[in-house]
Amino acid sequence: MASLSLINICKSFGDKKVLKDLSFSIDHAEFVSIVGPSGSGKSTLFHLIGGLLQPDNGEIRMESSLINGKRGAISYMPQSSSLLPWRTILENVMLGEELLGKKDEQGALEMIAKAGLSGYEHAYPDQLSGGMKQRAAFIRSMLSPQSLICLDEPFSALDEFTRLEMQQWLLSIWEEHKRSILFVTHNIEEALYLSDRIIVLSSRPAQVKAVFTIPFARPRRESIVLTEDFLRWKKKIYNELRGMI
Amino acid sequence: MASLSLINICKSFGDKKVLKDLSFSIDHAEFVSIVGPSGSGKSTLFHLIGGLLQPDNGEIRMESSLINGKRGAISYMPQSSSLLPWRTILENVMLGEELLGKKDEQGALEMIAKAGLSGYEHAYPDQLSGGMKQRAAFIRSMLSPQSLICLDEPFSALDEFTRLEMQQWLLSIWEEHKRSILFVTHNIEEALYLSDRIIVLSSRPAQVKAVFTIPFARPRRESIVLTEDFLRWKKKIYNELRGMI
Amino acid sequence: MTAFRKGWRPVSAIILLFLLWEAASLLFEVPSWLLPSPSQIWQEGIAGWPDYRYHLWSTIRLTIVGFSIGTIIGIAVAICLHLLPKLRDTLYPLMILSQNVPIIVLAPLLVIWFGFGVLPKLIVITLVCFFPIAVAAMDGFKQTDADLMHYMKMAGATKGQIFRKLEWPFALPALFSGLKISATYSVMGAVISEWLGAKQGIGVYMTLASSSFRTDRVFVAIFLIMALCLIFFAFIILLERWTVRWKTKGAKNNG
Amino acid sequence: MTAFRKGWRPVSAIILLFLLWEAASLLFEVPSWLLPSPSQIWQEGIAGWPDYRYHLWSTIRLTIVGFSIGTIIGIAVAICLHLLPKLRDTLYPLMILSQNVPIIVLAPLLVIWFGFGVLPKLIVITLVCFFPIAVAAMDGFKQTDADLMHYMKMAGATKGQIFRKLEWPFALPALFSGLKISATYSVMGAVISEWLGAKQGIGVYMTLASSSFRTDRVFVAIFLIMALCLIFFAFIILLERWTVRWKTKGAKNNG
Amino acid sequence: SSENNASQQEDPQALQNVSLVLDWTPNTNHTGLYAAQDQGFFEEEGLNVEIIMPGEAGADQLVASGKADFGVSAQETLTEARVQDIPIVSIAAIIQHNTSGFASPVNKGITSPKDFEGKTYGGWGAPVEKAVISSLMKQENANAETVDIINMGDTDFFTAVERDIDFAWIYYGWTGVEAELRGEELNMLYLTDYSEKLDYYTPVLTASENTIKNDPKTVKAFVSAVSKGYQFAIDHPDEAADILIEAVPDLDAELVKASQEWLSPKYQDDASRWGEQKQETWENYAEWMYENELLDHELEADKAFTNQFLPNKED
Ligand SMILES: Nc1ncnc2c1ncn2[C@@H]1O[C@H](COP(=O)(O)OP(=O)(O)OP(=O)(O)O)[C@@H](O)[C@H]1O
Ligand SMILES: Nc1ncnc2c1ncn2[C@@H]1O[C@H](COP(=O)(O)OP(=O)(O)OP(=O)(O)O)[C@@H](O)[C@H]1O
Ligand SMILES: [Mg+2]
Ligand SMILES: [Mg+2]
Repeated sequence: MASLSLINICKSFGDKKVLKDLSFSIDHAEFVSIVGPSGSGKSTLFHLIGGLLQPDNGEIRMESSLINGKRGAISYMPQSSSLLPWRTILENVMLGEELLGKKDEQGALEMIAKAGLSGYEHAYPDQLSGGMKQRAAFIRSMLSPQSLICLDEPFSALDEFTRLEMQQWLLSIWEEHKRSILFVTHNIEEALYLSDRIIVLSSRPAQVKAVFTIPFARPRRESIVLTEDFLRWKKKIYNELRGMI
Repeated sequence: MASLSLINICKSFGDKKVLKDLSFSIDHAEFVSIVGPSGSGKSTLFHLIGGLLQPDNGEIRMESSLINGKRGAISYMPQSSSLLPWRTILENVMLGEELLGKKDEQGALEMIAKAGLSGYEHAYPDQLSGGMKQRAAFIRSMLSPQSLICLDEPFSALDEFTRLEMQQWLLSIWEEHKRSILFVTHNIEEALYLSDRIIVLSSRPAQVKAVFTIPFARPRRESIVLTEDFLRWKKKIYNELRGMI
Repeated sequence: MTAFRKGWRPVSAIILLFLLWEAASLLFEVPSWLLPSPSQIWQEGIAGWPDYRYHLWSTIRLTIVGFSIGTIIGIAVAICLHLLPKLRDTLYPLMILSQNVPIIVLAPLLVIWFGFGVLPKLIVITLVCFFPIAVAAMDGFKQTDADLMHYMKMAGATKGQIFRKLEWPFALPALFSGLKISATYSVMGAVISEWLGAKQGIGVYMTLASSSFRTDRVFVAIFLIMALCLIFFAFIILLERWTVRWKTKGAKNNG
Repeated sequence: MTAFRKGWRPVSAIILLFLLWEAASLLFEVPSWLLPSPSQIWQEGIAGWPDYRYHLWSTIRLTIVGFSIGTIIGIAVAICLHLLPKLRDTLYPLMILSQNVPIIVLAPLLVIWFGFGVLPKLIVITLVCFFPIAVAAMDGFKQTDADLMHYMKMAGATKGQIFRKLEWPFALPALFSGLKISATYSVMGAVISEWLGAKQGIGVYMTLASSSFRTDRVFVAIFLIMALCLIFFAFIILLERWTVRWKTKGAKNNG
Repeated sequence: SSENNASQQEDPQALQNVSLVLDWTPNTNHTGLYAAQDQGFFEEEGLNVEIIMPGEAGADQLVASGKADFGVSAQETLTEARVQDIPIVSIAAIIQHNTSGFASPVNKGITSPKDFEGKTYGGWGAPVEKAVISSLMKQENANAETVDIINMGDTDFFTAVERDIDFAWIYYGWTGVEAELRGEELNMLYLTDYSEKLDYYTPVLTASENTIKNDPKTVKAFVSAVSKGYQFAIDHPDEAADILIEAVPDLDAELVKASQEWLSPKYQDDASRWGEQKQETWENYAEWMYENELLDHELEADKAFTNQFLPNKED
């Protein structure tokens, strides 16, 4: 039984078809990345999984229960960081936990430190740089207790090194807690470095264009990106994507 | 005479020193990229050049006149796309022009089409995906008539192909109109592909850590990224940045 | 704000209220001079139409003119005070004070200065209307989104442009909030101003009815006032929908 | 909102106004029963203190109690109507109607129903206060940022959590806008309610002064009312600053 | 009043609480009421009276509905009220003759109703005003249509005549006396000088039909205390004025004293006892109103008032 499965999902806005017969699933503790052209419908997909939108057609199942339109089943990091402007960073990152009843300030403070935001615990979002806000939103989703985490371009505003740090940290959390992760990114290397599988979406209306199972062993080391194998994979996916645009 | 020069700029927020004795300049029709760790002060730098903030110390000169605190001298694309929610995309992209008195709807429509947003001219920002908003903000800055354009991570939310298209388009506009461009990015390849010079900032308080003059001939072809030379440069800058983190 | 589209709900609530009232009147035999039953009021409303229609027109005209002036002044004051912070510091407290001169006391002064014509009445309505509009608009201007403001400033927008292209549209929802409150008060303002000395108007009609113990006519007047108010309010809501339609159009998936 | 920090501006404007007034009184020899000069009012204000202090206290108590009740009801109504859209559709128009029952007409009914106690007075103040608060708060709730709303919903926040953690703080600035308007009206509401039949209060003091042609005392009453209003208003502004301080603290470079 | 306090403390239970609503703010029309309270006349009758200002509520409905036990009203309003089936009854006339009339500053040159022609009248917008003006003018063959009638709302007399108003309807005992104090000369045309029928009782004391039927003892006690109060005011105008001033310190003392001086002799005037009302007066005025189409139907004058609670003349 897969952790999450989408079966023949369709979604239109007005007369714009965005998703068309989209089906895939994620196993328990699997790390799946989604890549696809800008505007293809990745964020919309997350909104559907999160229950913000109802699919026009098709089923979204978590374990075996239908979660079409059901909210709160996933931990989510939106593409725009969406921090509450009247909360400090510390209060913001604990929001996800808070909604489900349990707060762990100690854990939150540790996470903030790991994300390189120490000293900003009590700052307001307005006082942070773009990348710092993104990291805060990332911590918030990591602290939420749900077993499936959906991350929408979590590291797009980070420099390569901070991004690498965050990736490694994400992997370590994931390996430790074994949660399922659905990850949207535009960075193919990032997808390759992190994922068990990569799903390539076509441009609008989005369909699953290809699925790649990434064979690199875990735990993965940073140096893996320099291997021949990695480059070969990168080209493969690159070509798959290029075919579409 | 340089198009823009910053001389010994200092800036703090409260007791947090963000920029410290920062100096550099851009020549006419030069393309300069700025890379640096997240939270180092790149956006703050743009706010200073744009006159939104006053430097605590130092001079910002455009041609030979002091523009400390003077607004409207540059065309700017903010890190958050900042589109006005009550304007359609077409109205939004013409905003920069409008502020200076001349509107060119035909040109705007062409730009929108080139950015792959045709069909969305009359949509509101809420109806666009993250990457599409970013492209709209990018067009807006391109349409503004000032001779210096400051772009703050303009392509961070785009997939690699759309990004490449945008980069090439940016280069073609730049080569045609010969405006000066100051470009913040976290993507070293992007910086290398586009720039005449790359300025590496240190982490907070930001100082100019290194300046690289990129020798690749213009016009540059996409294939350049696969050359040995390019990879060597990438490593060089990579190492420069890594030294800091 | 779907209140008026889904009109059947409030209408049925009102009808229910009337039925209860009628039943209570019958049941407890409330004397009609104390509280007439809806049916009595309705009868008087029909029968008295030729009597009060001139009053009604007069009040409607007064309200429209007064509300328009009040709105213009309210918006103008908000804009001036917003664009000239020093002026705001000086005048804002005075503006609050202006709201607290009890109209009943102001009346003699207004009469002394402006006589018994239409001018003092318009002043009263304006005084009642402009304040909620001005406060709401000023608060709206103040709350403009910081990111957007930064962009506009960096793009070299002048103060006027920032105002026209950013602050004004941003404050529209808040402004409408104030307009709604004012529209509600404007009819009452007109009625009160008619007590200042008028020959016709619902206020006059009501005073007469009240002084000759015609409680049924007093209630006719009350219902006329209410109906006028509702119409004004509905008009503002229509205007709001039409003006800030990007809100409903853009945020479709604001499920 | 820096109005009160930079207090010297309005104060000097007011002083200027008084000086002009005094000069005009002397110059045109306005009889004091028509329009007393500021110095005469001031003298009466000092001399009459033992007479009117009880009135003042009584009005202050009434205002505070009434405004508190009005605020609570206004907020409660806004919350209920916001969380229960069907109820809103039903009651919103009725709420508007409630604002248009002229108090002067309602007054006899209130007294007949509730006697001469404090209850009908509180009802009047509440009626005056709750509406601006309720409208402003409801509009505030409605305008919650769509992105934040999406996040909260996806994160599985219940309706109550969305309300408490998102809509409520988001609507606070709008709510304060309404509170300011209401605070301004509350004192007037108290004074009006005292005309309903009270034994003490500024309203009573003013009626008595006016009916014995003591224009100077009428003006003392007006200034007392104004002073009360300003104090209330200032209090709300302090509360606003303290409550939404993240706004001022977070947006430092909102130059 | 120290002895009152004593008696109150002795036996507070024995006192019956009753309430009295005035018709306006306290003024010299009400002196007897305050005197009765201050002199302990109410307590002697076993009453504890609370005097209430009516505010905007108006006394008549309050009395009729039983929210107040007694009220102050006037014949003209009471007539209209009764015609509208409002069950209140006049139980005593506070002033024997109508002291109201049309006043104007001397410089307006209004010395007879004829001079109203072409002038502006400031009133409160009741049909009765036009009727009264026309009937006075008719006697002098003047054209009432040329009078401009303006509703001046709450504006006071002195303010109004400064502006567009030429003459207005006032009670001499208050506004007229104030004019004297100010040294403003007024031309005063009393209604009583021009028409018998307009010599109605204003103000009067009222009670509801209910109270009269169910609790005549209280009414009797009340009226007899009030009667003593007015007798006191008649006999000791100065002291009575002081009592009013003490009870309502916010009133202007000078005005109260002067007004009291003027009004004290007018309470009883030519009547055999204070409070006496004549059927004829009630009938006359109601007839006049009916003739002028101010009433929907005729008044049953005998039910509108009663002298039965007035103390006997021997008392
Ligand atoms: N509220 C809406 N109303 C109408 N169309 C919408 C709305 N939201 C999204 N769309 C459309 O749906 C399509 C997919 O949007 P989505 O945000 O899912 O793209 P995306 O894959 O996340 O893109 P990006 O990588 O740029 O973030 C876009 O064409 C967009 O215009
Ligand atoms: N309004 C403010 N108040 C206080 N501190 C601020 C404010 N704005 C920015 N800062 C601080 O200044 C520093 C630099 O911020 P800036 O936005 O310039 O970074 P950046 O280089 O653009 O980062 P990124 O790549 O993440 O966008 C950060 O540490 C941030 O916390
Ligand atoms: Mg997206
Ligand atoms: Mg930045």
